[in-house]
Amino acid sequence: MVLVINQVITGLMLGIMYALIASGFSLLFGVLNVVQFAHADVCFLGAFVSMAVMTFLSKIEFFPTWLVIFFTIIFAVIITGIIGTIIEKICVKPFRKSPGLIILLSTVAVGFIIREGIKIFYPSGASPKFFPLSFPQWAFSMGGVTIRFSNIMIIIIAGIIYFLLSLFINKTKIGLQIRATSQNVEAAQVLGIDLDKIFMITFFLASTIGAVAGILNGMYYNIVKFDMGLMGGIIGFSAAVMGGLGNIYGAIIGGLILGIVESFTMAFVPGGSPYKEIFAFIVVVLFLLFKPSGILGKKVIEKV
Amino acid sequence: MDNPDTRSNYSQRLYKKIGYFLIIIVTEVIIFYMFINFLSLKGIDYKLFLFVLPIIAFFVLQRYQKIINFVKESHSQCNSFSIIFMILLLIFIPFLFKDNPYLLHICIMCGLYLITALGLNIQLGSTGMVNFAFAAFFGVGAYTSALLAVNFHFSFWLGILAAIIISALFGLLIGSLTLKSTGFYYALVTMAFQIIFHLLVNNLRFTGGSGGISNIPFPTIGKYSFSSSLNIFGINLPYQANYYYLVLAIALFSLYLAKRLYNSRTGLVWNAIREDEIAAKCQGISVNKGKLEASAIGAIFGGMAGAIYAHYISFISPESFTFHFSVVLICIVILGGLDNILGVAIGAVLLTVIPEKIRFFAEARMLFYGIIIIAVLIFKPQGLVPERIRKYNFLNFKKDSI
Amino acid sequence: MSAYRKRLDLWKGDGKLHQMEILKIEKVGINFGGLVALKGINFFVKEGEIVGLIGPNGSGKTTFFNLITGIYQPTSGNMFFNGEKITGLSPCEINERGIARTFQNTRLFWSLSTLDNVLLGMHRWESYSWFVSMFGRNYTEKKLRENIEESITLLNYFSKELVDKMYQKVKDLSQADKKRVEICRALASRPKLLLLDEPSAGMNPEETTELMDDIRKIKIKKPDLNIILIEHDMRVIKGSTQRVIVFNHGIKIFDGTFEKASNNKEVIEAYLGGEI
Amino acid sequence: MKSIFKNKIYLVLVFSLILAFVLCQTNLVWADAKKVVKIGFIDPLTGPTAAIGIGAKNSAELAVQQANASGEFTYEIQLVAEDDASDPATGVAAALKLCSDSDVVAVISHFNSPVALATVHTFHRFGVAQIMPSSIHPDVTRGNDYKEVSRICADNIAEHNFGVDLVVDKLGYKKWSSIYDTSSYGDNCNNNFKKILEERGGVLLSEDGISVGTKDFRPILNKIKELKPEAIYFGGLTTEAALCKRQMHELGMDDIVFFGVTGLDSETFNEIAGPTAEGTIIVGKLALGEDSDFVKAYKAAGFSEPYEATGPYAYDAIGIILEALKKVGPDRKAIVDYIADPDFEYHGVIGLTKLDEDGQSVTGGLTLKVSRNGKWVPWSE
Repeated sequence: MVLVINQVITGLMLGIMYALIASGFSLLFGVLNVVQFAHADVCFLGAFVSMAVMTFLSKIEFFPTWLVIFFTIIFAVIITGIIGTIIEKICVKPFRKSPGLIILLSTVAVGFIIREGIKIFYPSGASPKFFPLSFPQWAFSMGGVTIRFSNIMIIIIAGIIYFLLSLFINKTKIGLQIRATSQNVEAAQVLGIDLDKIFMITFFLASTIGAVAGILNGMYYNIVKFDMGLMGGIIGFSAAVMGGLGNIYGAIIGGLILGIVESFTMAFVPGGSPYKEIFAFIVVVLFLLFKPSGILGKKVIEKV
Repeated sequence: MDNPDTRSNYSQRLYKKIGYFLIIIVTEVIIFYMFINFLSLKGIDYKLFLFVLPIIAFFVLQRYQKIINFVKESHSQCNSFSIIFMILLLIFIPFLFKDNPYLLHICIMCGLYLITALGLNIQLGSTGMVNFAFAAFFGVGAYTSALLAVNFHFSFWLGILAAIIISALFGLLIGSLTLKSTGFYYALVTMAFQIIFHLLVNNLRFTGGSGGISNIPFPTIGKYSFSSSLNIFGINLPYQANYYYLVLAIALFSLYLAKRLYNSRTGLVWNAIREDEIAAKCQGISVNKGKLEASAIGAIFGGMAGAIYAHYISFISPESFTFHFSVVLICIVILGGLDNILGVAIGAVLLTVIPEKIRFFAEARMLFYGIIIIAVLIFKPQGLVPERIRKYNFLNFKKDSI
Repeated sequence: MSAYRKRLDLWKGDGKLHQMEILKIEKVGINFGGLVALKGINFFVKEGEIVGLIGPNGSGKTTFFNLITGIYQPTSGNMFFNGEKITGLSPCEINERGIARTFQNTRLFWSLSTLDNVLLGMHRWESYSWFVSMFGRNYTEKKLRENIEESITLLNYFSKELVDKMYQKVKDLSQADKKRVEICRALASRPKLLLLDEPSAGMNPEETTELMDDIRKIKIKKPDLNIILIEHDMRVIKGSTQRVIVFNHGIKIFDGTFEKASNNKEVIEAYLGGEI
Repeated sequence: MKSIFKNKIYLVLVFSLILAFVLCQTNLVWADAKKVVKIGFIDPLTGPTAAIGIGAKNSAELAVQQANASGEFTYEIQLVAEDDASDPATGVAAALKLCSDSDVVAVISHFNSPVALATVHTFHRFGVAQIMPSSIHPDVTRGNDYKEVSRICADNIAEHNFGVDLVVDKLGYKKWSSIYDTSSYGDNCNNNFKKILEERGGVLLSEDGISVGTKDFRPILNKIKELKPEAIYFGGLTTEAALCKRQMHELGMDDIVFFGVTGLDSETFNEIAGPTAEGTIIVGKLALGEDSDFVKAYKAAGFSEPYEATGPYAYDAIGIILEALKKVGPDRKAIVDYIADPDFEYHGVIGLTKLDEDGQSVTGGLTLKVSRNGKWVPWSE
């Protein structure tokens, strides 16, 4: 039993990482009706950006450490958001009118460019990078169940992010416009909503959430590598699909399910740990076969 | 055609025909010569002129449509001659490269990529299914024939047959699991399959794990082994020449089959599915059948190429069948031109040769592919050779029938 | 094949009744989620008829077509075509039984040529297999040649110009030509029942007149073809249909001749503000 | 037809073609001042293990630079570095490319065993001497009877024998759990370790394969914790091992000994694992002191990347070839014969290199190391 609870905790952490990535996918899909396959790469780019910023700030030796960490996170998140909007400008906007296939391919290609770009241009980017930030190592245990400070912090941070996100979407004017656009693009356009602006803001928003996900990932696992975005993207997208593409709460549920499936596979299936992704994907394929609209997604009636 | 009996007409046609032949010979020799020199290029040297000049000439000629049209006309009028002449030139390649097996190796890889890309083109180009699992199809073929050859001592020829069957079944499996998923969902499922395939062959015992399968036997015909050097007219060709001719034959046959499929109802149905599934259904087209066919036939091409690859390299490991390879194949099809067989051929040759030539820049190979995809999508979404309208003039139907 | 045989049997067995009613709809309804789109539609088409289907926007006309062609499945009721139950069949199977349609916002195979579009329409008569396509060159080409000749004949029904444009991408055709090609494609499957969904949408008055001529021409060439026509242009309805059905809010409110319809109080109310 | 010939542009085309032809046929040789002898080098310069490949390449380059500077050779020696991207097919292509170049007299190659397994046939076919400084799979040298192929580092079996001597026989840890990555390297490690451990009377409580790139070991470690082993064996590479060790600390498993072989031998391990690395025991490649000639020279040469564990081996591999060049001259066959000679011996950075009849080094320079204060320190009793 203790083992199960411990596994649930580790699965939950993994699940939150997936959920954060999946939320970006869902947000982008909801508003733009496109899948940004490079989204997970943007997330891990966030981690790399924060590493670069941190190196830069520590070199200046002007700020105290806690301020360096604070600035690092703020800058990294903003820079990643800007990179997200640049991607939108170059690789999504020109193809908005083309068939979905084109955007799909172009974003996959962007993913490649980001990944390989980090590998080539980041100093010795090919090897795994030790992430300089990490949570304090406090922990308390109750009858074998260990709960660490990092676990609690991750849950709190994820909660704050989702709270802020829902506040932004539900309470602000831009949030209202985003919701309108996700309901019906044409109608939104008729109502005088500046689509370009909305798309840009959405990309910025999704990328910033992604950056936080990337940084949390780095802090929790202590390592980032240029090609983590590949698997992260596929699993993140799977989680979004499972939850119902376009629904952020669905993305959370999907992410948590996949995280727990993976950690349980590693622990309880004999010799199963190399196959953990396979189990996750089997869950996804089953979902696509029997409930293509996902857990919380609405069934789309195709207009003929 | 209308008035064939006058003598002057006859001689005029003869001259015209000779003109066509000359043009065909000249253009094909130029292309061939460029290709050969590009292959043997070492770094940046004077031979680059050879590319710059004809390419400039080509762009200048663009302004003189008459010449272009005449060249096009001669190729379409004397279609079979132009194909036969090209084949003759291709047969000649091993003699040119007999001291340099590496270049021959590149040519073989061109052929294999071409066959594989033709298979992908059926799915991506004709049917509009963005398949990210094509490396897995390739891998299934390679693993099937390799495992049969190593464990059960199947001959290469039986192995390739088995590879075709198994990869077709694999294609059907993936096809039937993805029937309901379109667009992004299809892409996702195929990505998942690609990764599942890689994880499976990487971890299962019988596939040799990540160590792969080594010492895959060479194909033999009777007592003649493909690993011995080929002797034609007293000229000793390196052992790669055997594979070269094998791959050439199969690639040509694949091109022929792809062309037949394209020009038949099967190809039309695939296009209909790509354009509009609902309209296709309402015309009585079975979308599911079409998709399954595309999956299976595409997989056959991939599996066939994979089987040859396994026996040629004589070693396979999961590393050769990753997501990256799938993206390279997609890049080939997009660069060449979706649903255009000539385009795919050009794309395959270019994207095999160029990365070999920029090996010193090898670290950026995947970056290069990514940039190519984006650049092509932005600047030339149709690819190098755009998709063409099917013309059925060769069928000689009556146009005025009412 | 068995379906075809069954159909023949039906014809033999009790031909008279079914000869009268080629399409019969019984209490068909559909709702999307909570929204009732169509409710309790009863309806029939007799052999050789052209029926107009009118009604204000959102009254469920196109949904009705989607039901007949199997794109949506009805939540209640039954549909019979040629005496055979077609409820629950897939669009593809329904087309095989002889129903073809056009779409409100033209749905052609955009990047294919006119000829290819019509060739694809012919699909239900052509048995094809990938194996024959690959290896049976002579057979494929013979079949293709026959099909092309038939397509040209079809295109010629409309105009000679369409034949000249047969190697053009349909994307590049004029709006009227697109509609024509779509009708051609539907006709190519040699249907018993043709469903035309606003064929005059996006056409100017002259083109609309031409369209009416075209429909008449088709009717002359193929006398046993039945047509259901959704239209907003009352001239077309008046000029080419024998009977009019009126939908409003997903309910059938009228069934009769056009003259009667134009005097019916309920119909006028439904169209309040619109000319009739 | 006629109008075509009237066009000036046609003349331009013909002219350009003729020019191209002429240019191509004329032998425009920009003569080389000095004869060049090339030594091939193939390693992963890209991909997951690029760091190691680059370290080895730098070291090889250093050796070549020193040779050229020494003035002992009448010709210039060049290092031709090719990338195999850890991919066998790419490796074969690179090998073919080098073998086809008649100036290449010998090749140093391959960190990844799968690639090495794939290319040995090529080198054999062309009769080019291949010296492997770093691959580890026993079959590379022992699988075929190719005299062209030789390896100057210890193979996997030797490493495990060496390590198990200490941890099982001397320190007396009998209850083990094994975590290994499912690459061919990890798989081999696990198999060899298991075999040797059982020969010496140890028990393996659990075996867990993980894929390369795994970053969360907590599920497995949670499970292993329940089994209460005395020690954990890790068959894999640095990054995963370091993460595993780090997470062991988080789960309060500091009392369990962590043991690995040469795959872990990189300072990256200590960097990632941080203070938690303390006490890890590994069988390492030879440890060079900061004051050794090689390290000094490497630093002086100003390479930005560390030389990694394989650097000295690559340096020595080049050294062997240079030695052969001095003795028998730049001839492929003569070099092969020179290295395959049973009396062949070479004293280099890694100490004495002596090859058995398979071309496998019998010495190989192994050292036991333990992590102390964020550094690998040679084990002392």
